[in-house]
Amino acid sequence: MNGLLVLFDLVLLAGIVGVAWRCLASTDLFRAVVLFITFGLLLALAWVRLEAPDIALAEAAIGAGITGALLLVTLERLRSIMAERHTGRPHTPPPDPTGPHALLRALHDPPPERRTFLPALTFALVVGGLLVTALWHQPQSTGLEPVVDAHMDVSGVDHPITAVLLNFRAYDTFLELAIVLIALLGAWSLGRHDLIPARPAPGPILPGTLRLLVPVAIVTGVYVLWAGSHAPGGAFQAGAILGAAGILLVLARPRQLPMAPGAPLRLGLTGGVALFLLVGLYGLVAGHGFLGYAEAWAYPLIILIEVAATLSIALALVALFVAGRPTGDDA
Amino acid sequence: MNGLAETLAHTLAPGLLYPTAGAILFALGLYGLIRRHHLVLRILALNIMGSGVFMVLLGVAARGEGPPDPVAQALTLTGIVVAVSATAFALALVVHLTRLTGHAVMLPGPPDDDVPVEDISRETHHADGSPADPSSGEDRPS
Amino acid sequence: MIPADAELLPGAIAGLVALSLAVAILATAWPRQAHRIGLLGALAVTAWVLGLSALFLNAGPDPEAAATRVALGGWEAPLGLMLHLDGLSMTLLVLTAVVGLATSLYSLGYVHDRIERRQFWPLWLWLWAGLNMLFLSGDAFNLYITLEVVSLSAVALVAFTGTAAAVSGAVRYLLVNILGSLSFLMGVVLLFGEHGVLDLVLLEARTEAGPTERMAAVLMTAGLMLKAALFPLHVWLAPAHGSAPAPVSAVLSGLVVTGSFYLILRLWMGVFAPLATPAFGILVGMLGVAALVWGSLQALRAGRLKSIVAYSTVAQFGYLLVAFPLMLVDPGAWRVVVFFAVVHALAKASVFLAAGTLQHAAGHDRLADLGDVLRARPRTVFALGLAGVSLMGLPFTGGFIAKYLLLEAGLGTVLAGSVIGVLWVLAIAGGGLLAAAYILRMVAPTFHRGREDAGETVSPWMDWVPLGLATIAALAGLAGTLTLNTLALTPGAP
Amino acid sequence: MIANTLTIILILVGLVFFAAGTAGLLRFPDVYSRLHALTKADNVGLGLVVLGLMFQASGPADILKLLLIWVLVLAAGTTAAHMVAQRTWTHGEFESDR
Repeated sequence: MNGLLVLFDLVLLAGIVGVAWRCLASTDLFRAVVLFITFGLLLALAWVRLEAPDIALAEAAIGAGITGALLLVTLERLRSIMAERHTGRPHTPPPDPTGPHALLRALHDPPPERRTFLPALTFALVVGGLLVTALWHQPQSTGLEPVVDAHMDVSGVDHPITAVLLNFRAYDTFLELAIVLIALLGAWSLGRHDLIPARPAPGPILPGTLRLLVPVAIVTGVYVLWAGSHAPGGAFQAGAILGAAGILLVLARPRQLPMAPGAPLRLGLTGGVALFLLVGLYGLVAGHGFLGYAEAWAYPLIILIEVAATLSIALALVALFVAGRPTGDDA
Repeated sequence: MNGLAETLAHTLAPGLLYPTAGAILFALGLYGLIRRHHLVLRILALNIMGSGVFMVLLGVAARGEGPPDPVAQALTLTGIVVAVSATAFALALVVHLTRLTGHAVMLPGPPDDDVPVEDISRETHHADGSPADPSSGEDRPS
Repeated sequence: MIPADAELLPGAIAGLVALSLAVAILATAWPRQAHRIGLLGALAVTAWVLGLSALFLNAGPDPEAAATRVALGGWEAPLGLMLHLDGLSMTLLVLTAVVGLATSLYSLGYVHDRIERRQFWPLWLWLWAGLNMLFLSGDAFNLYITLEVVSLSAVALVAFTGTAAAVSGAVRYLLVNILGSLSFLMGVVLLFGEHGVLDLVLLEARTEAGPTERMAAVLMTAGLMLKAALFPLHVWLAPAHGSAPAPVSAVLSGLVVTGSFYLILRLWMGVFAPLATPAFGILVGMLGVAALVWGSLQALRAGRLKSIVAYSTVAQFGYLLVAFPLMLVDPGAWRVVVFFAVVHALAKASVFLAAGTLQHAAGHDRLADLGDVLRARPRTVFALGLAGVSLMGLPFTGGFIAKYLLLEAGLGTVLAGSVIGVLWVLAIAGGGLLAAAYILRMVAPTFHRGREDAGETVSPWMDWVPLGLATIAALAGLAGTLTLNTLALTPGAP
Repeated sequence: MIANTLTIILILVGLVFFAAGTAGLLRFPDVYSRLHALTKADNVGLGLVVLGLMFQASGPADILKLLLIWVLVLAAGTTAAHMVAQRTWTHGEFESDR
């Protein structure tokens, strides 16, 4: 049995490294992106094997799902930009007159130059080799598991990862929400040009399926959020599921998106961090320290923060997918 | 012979096997980052490097007896969200760069920084994504 | 010693974090009023930092007990996260507040377009909050998160004008930053795997010179060197700093780069202290000399005012690297290095702000055609010159004291019998001469005969703030003793 | 014992369908026939695997969840296949299919 497990490990890891290699070696960007999504799904399997179901859930939803959607829509945007440039300026000759796909140049990367091969290989081998050496010399330390375990009964929740994320190391989680927001502010600061390129109407099938799937996604998201207090799940996974549902809705609209008005959208986006800050300040004033909770209040406060965080993350992920800043913003 | 089997069993334990694979992914991403020029591929390479770091972290957390370290898992979760945020922002920048210059390739070597820059303090400038003067800002078109 | 101060300190530290975050969140939620929120917030944060420093100096006369650690949420390390305030972080917080306030006031005039304003202020306030949190963080993983807050908002600020040069500089800057962060994170993961803790103080107690520490040191230092643009990992700096709007360049060159340097110093004085050997010091010192020479030559060649300033950052940070071998001989020298970094940040920020004013007036910053505006704007030129003099290290400026102390430390190395010390002395002295050359290059057109043309009108903020900041940089010499004494309140450091 | 045997047999048969579908994906010449191989084989294959797992379920709730998974995958797979086919119809073969 143990031998079979080792075999599984080896096959899985070989697959992961192989897919990553094919992804980075590919000259066609579409192929690279599809391989990257595969890579994310294989990683989720690896996380399950390492007894990290929370991370597997997050990897599948965020790492493979949302990142994959972002990459694919980026390729679609690059394609449409290039097509526009080439049809819009008839004087510019296509760079590669031999192929009909010349205007898709933005979606191709020529094979790397030969001269970078040896230096890059040497560098990567040295870094990898040193890393492996250092890792093989490490002791079998138990990490912080016993410490977390000893404090679980005062954390307010029953799931250790949620306890770490929203109680013991809540400050990290707070800043993480801030980072999502900053990335969105950065994308918005580039302008409000980025409507999704016009596509033919998707026909009745996609909207029909969504009518079935979106309610299921919402129920699943709420369940995952609620489950986070005692089982794998939590705000980030739930936010990613709801965000994915939102992205699907965006995709099902054939052309123009109804842009969300600026003010409510901003309020929803900052709700997560704002609530976190208020709870943190309350802790500071009440004498539990910044971001601290009274033991009796820990559970309701954690749930409250998680609900706000879920909504903010879902909104931010959809907004990052749409990428342009809301129209009302510039009024 | 027995010693060899023991070493093998030790080496193939998930607490060592997965960190090793993580280190390989890290190095592989680094290799791709150096060799590929298209910005989307470079972003993919950085993501693969990041996954390598997470694999080391989770592998290290799974070492030893007993349940895996929840702190390491929480850190990984945080790391994944940070990675997707940075990726989304980077992709938005790449789309914008392509819109302005017509390519999404970061050319090797130091760029020509004697190109004058637009001064937002001076003109009435609307960041609607249209290049102010298409001829002035081209970043060394290939 | 007033005991009440020591009791107030933890609350004041957490309060600073909360206040800077609150200002940033408020500006994000209400972008229409972002500039007003930003101005009030800048004043409030500066006042809070000054109050905090008064508390800190009153509370901690004993260097070994001067670090105040705040357990967030009441959870002590290793379970929870600790904020950490000592003389080093206090100094840099005050520096950030001074430069931050100056930049905020300048931006009132500089970013006047109402739509630009809504993009600029929230990002700038996030960057400032990120820097404050970076200097206060005492946990390895939390450092990674705060580094990401700083770098993402910094990249967004570089890109937000949306021009091709800015976006291309920003993309490069972002990729470099992500790579640096990942490298740093890998080092954190290695340390965590070996020792099972993330708190810097606990890590420091457990580290010795093993393979994990060596590899982690390489990864984390290389990652931070990338972010700090320390030679030879500096290629991205000039495009990003040179093409950003002036207040952003000032903050990037003055504060963000200093933040990464602060972390390198903190790690090498704490966790990686057992690894510092003379050979390592000499290697780093050599890199510093190379940076000094290369950056200065590029600054002498560059055609644009802001490019000159950006390359001078590469050169000036060479000094910081040259100081590493000195620190190994004279452990107390690190305080001089930090003092130098502080003076550099003040002077560099005011040079960038002055350059922004000139660029605004002239509509470009090509040095060759800038003479008319330079001649007509003596106040800005005086700010440029005054800050430049500080960068060069002429007598009676903050820069002079810093370089003098560095030189003294270098001579001490020579006297201690080290031959290579001669190289450090030559580099420190020669670097000053090179700096003089490229700074004179910036102001030289003023003294040529020619037309005077004030160019576009300039808001009073843009006119006066560079001068004020340059004056502070020049007068920083007067605060030298205070700074060095504050820095002495860093436990564990020599 | 019988339940275990049934589970093993059903999952093995399901895997055969997966293998056939994958072979079709790799060997068939154009997008439409690949989709045909993939969707049909995967739907039956997954159905058999789900059926096999039902014998291991601890209660009706588990069985319901497994069924739900199958139905949702069917719905998503059908839609995705439809969209891929539609895109191919309007845009031609994908760039990466040479």
